[in-house]
Amino acid sequence: MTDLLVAPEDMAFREEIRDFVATHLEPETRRKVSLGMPLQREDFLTWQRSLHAKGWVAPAWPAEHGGPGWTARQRLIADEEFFRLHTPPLPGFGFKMIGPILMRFGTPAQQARFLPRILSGEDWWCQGFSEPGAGSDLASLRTRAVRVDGGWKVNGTKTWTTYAQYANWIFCLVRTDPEVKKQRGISMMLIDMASPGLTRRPIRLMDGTEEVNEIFLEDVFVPDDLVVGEVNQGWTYAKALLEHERLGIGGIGRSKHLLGRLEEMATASGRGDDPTIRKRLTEIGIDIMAVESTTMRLLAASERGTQLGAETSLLKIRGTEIQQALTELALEIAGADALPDRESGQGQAPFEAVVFQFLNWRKLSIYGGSNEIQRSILARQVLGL
Amino acid sequence: MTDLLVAPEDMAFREEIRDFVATHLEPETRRKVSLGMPLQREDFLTWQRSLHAKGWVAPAWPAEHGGPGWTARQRLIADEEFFRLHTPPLPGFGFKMIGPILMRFGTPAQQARFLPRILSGEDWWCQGFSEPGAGSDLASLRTRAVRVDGGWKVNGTKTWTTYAQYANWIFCLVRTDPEVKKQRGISMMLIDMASPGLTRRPIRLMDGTEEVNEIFLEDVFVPDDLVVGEVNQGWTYAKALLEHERLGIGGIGRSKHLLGRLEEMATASGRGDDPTIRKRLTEIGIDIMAVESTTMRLLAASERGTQLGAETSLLKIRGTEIQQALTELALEIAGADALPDRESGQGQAPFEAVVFQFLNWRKLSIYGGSNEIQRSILARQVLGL
Amino acid sequence: MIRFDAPSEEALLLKDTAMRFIADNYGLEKRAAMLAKPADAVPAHWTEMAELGWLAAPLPEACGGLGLSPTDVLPLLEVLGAGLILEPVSPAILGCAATIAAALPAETAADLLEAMLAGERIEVLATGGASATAPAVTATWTSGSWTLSGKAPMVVGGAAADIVWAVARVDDALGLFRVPADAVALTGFRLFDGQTAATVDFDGVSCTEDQLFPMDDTALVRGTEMALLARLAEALGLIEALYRTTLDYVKLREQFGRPIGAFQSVQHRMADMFIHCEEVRSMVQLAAEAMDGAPADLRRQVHAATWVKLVDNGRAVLRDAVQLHGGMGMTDELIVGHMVKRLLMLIQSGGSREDWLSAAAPSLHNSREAEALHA
Amino acid sequence: MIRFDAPSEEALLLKDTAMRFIADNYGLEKRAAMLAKPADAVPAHWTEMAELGWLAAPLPEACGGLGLSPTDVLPLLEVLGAGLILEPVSPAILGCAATIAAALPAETAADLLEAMLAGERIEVLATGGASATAPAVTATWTSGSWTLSGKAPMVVGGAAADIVWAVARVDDALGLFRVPADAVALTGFRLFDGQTAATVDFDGVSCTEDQLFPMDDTALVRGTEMALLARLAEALGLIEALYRTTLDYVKLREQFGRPIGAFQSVQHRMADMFIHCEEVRSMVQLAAEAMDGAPADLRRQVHAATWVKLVDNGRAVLRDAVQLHGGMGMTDELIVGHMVKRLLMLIQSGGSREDWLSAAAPSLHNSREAEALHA
Repeated sequence: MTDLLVAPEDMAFREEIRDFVATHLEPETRRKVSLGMPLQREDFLTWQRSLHAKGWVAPAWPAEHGGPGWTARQRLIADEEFFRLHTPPLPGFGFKMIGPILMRFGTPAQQARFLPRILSGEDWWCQGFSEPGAGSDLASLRTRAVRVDGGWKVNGTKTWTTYAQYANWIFCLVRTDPEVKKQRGISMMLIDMASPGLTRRPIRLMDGTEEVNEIFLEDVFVPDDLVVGEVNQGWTYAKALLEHERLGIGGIGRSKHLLGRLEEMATASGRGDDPTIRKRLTEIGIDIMAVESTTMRLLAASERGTQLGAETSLLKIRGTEIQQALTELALEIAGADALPDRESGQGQAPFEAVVFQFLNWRKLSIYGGSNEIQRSILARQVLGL
Repeated sequence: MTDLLVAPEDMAFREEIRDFVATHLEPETRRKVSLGMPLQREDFLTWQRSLHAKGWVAPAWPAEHGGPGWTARQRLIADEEFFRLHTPPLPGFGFKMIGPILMRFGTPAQQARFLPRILSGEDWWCQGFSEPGAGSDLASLRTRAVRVDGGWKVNGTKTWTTYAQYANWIFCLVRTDPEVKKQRGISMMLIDMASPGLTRRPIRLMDGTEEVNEIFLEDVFVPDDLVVGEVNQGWTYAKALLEHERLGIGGIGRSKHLLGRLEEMATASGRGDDPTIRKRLTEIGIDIMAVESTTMRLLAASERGTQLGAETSLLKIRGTEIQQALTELALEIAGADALPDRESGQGQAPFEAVVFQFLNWRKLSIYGGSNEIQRSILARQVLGL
Repeated sequence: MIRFDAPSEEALLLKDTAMRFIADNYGLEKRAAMLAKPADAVPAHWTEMAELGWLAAPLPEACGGLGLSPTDVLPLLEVLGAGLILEPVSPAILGCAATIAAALPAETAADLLEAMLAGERIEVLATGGASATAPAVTATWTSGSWTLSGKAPMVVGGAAADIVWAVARVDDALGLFRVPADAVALTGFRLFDGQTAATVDFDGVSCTEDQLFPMDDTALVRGTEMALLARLAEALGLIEALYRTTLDYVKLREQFGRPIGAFQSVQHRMADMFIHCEEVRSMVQLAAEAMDGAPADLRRQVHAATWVKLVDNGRAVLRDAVQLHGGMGMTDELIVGHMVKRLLMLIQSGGSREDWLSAAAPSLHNSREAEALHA
Repeated sequence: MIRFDAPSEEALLLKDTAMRFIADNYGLEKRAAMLAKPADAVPAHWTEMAELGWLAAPLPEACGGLGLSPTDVLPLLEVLGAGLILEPVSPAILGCAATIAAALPAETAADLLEAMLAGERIEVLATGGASATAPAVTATWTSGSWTLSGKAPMVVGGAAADIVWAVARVDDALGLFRVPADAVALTGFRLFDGQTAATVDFDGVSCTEDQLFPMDDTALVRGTEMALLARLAEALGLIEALYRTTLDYVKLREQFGRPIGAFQSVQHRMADMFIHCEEVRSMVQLAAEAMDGAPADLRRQVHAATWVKLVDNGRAVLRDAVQLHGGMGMTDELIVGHMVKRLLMLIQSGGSREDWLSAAAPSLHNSREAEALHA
């Protein structure tokens, strides 16, 4: 399948990626990723530094800001190979979110100060959008900033802040004008995690990890030069961001990686030839093929100049459904071998992380706009309902 | 399973039903029913007269009106046996709908005039509720009756009128007070199908049958003594009707009958041992067991005096989902053997009626309150949402 | 290499012409009149379809065709599928003519196909056995002529055929016999969607040496795959038409005081219907591009995977199209019911989903490759 | 005969007591403190649970139990499951003690179980092999004593056991060895839901003649079925608790200016969750009543069918419970995540759904009977 979709010139590109990964990825990191185990800060940063040295760390960035100058097709290929070869999935808050926003809306000074440090890993960014009681409904957020001399004083609580424990910067949406309607009067601010008044509480998830956090802001001072673009326009910037780089949203590499792991798992459990398991693996393989060919079809249309809109939501919906179906099939394959707690020392590879991944990946249909919201977006923006 | 749920005394009852069917049901009628083929008026009436002679034609009617005096449990058993033994499913418009309404809300004269003729088959009733543009949303109906000397003059159109071509009477909901809010100002009237001004147009369905009709009412005169109960209270009577006899709504007998037929079909197609087919048959068998045990559990609660409410909607939802899943599995078993048109003479039993039944049974999730409406009813009335 | 290129100008032109033709000639009433005729009546518009170039479109230029690529034939076939035509374009052209074009030298094929491409004849292919390489018909050589035996119980589009081409076992090889319809026992009938088919009984039919043409597996595979692609394209057209028709309906139809498309559960189901369409479109395009761009085994896998998607998504779309139309969706009076039957017919014609699933199975996801790298 | 009778007064009393006990002792904080202890720590409330009669409830009166029927034990077990208790009531009582009660003469069983029913000891059963009748442990007689060999890798509830009963192969028969925990190599650990388990290594353990008790298939089947019923009941309790918790949540949680339970797609999903619960309740009650009312093969079928329903509906309920709670459903801070893990653990403990489906297969629907009548 993959080969079907790749031109000879792309095949050479694919080989280059593979060679690089083979020589640069630490075996222990690869093992953790291949089992779906949690990663530490250094696991990410070591890999990031290798990519940075090669000039590959920010595939979608223009060359002027330090990107590799890849085409959309090459980005998809790289994305797939990185997943398939079990490289750490670098969190996108710097590369895919605040970086592109600063390129488009930031001042030259902000760009010069922050962009290089995103690439090098000196800065780790986290995202302060969600609040308790305002998950997918961002417009109802309640964190407030009031004008003070030379800047703003911010009060409020942010939640679901992924990897805030590793971050030294956070970009936040805050309400700067309480008088206007919900989506207006919101600004985007860049906040140093070391600011006085900023504290963090880890949120323990049911899978045992502490990936996400609550961030409390009490009279946190934000100088004027750390407001992005214009005051009260933050919602516009956030929306532009959400439309960025949507073609990779189907997570084809992630799905293929897990499908391959399930094959190994079926063999290890002695059920490699079980017709029911084989049938489900094939069905999910076909589902992946449908998302992959849809991605390539939309990519081709985009290369011909068609402006892609909300139809890419379908890639998010189907991609995450496939990934969750895979974690559920893993449960079926592992059966009672999945029972020991991940930290009990009694679990056996490749089954030890099956429950962890099933629980952890429930998030896929919740975050980034829940799948229900994606369906509503499709209905409204594409179907005109 | 069945035996698990039946006490010894019920077993004797079951035997009695079986013996009766064995001696009274015409073989040709049984063949048509077992293949899911359409039935003619006489097919129904012949069977009805046999049941009537035995006193079994209206299982749910009290003895004073000519019912057999069966318990709710016996009614379920009889229902299951009748389906399983391929007896014609007598349309319920007389027995289950207008009959019970007249017992509860009709005048003694109406009862004396109509009830015996429902039992004997002299009268065949059809139902005039739905209208073009008002299917599940009955409250928005537009057929109007205006006061004239000695009665009412009715104008409007009714649709989805099942077996109107066989009927000599129709009970209609009509608007008698256009000034009040939607559900109010509606009356229930009994209308002779031979009335001047009443015409019928058959609606051809995509399965090739003409089961349903449109009924046009142009200045049709309805005398006062053919209004049910009080004027403007028709909606109340219709609602009472919809709650009547809900425990049989899961159609367990119908599902078991079709499941058995699919087993035969799988054998006939040489796929009797195909693990995928066997697996689906077992899964649907389990689903039927769940609906059957839920029916029996609710029945037991009802026998202990618990008032059943809207929770019986779950029997309708799951029962029809099961029946539709069965018709879909039949398509999978029949494959290309299902291609010839039912009337082409080229189809082979048991595959000739597979497509017909798949198409015809799409109605199960549409009529009697669509499954979407049933879910909304559950959410509102049982879950309090 | 699969590029998902846009259709050519020529393909879009054919498509536009087809849409106008369908609008003019295939209203439900006109179609009902055609359906009222016997199954073996000559179909109404065969000659016009030839004049419009539809019959020649998918065939190589050397055989008298227009030489459109499989990808470029898709738009036309989608319109013809959604248009519910009763003429046997797919079986006669993509099934029969494409097989002949693949099996015979171009000049011979051109001669033999000329009358059909001119709209003067209908010719169909009887394969009919348990598998393509185990045909239902057998030929034996006795005293200077071939005698055929065997029966093809389901030759789609064959009710009004003038010529039936039989794929036959000739000793240990395959052969193609060109048999006039009046030489066989042919019984025409309708399928449940209104299209015609025939049972063809070859028992005792005698053929001369020059009615036999050489045939090999490759040609048979090509013809089979083109016929499959035609059904996939028709089904895609129907799925999209059902989606659009249903979308229009939920915007117009009011219940409880507002369009049913304003209800969230309807919106989410329509979103799923949209997704089902898009997936089938991607897969069918992939299957078409694979025809000239992929090795045989990969092509077979992609085709099987596409068929499985068609079965799953197609069934879901037709279920929801009926359900969201409510009672109206059950009638013969709206187009939706007719489209549902045609789509269902196409799905059923493929036989067991399980067999397609098995054919789609091997190493779809390059896991062995990944393992090799992993090690 | 299955009657779906209401639970007895006694059963309801036990249930009410249990609900109060859970409310007082099993808040998330208290439970977190229990979880912070080592897996082999003595569980917090074992003695109280004995005093409350929970340990004695399902056992025959002749063995020192309260003699509740399987149906009457359901309400208690549902509460304990939904209450997320960490004490091994199900494995020690329904798994181990019920097996002993079925295998041994009542008086012997009463003597042996007395300490456990008083809350002074925890005793568990190690079956552990590929099937119940092919146990993992084998005993051989050498110079006046039995020597055991074999390993039970997953003895649920066994981390703090005082006695491990081993189902062992003794020559060609089964036997039951009563082995003090300090005589074996026992490693306690936690399952992913926080409950404890142990691996027990019997290799080289020496037993005297009076540690061996007779055992037959019937007793083992009874014990296995009681243990299965316990897991079904706990799972039912959890499914209903997840449904209720989620229902409460969607009524309270506001998004886009109104409770999310006001959105139609949420309403329809909640209706499905309700249906899933009701189906599991019916099936589990059926499975319980079948314990004393059905022949062995029908009982086995009903139990297998019930387990399949539990897997399908349980997975659907836990998926939707998390999804409808949104991000909050992912955390360790609401009860929902803990209930999801416990339910998932119960489902996983049954192994492959396919095996249960096969066990549920034969003639569920009396089709042969119908055919016979039909003929």
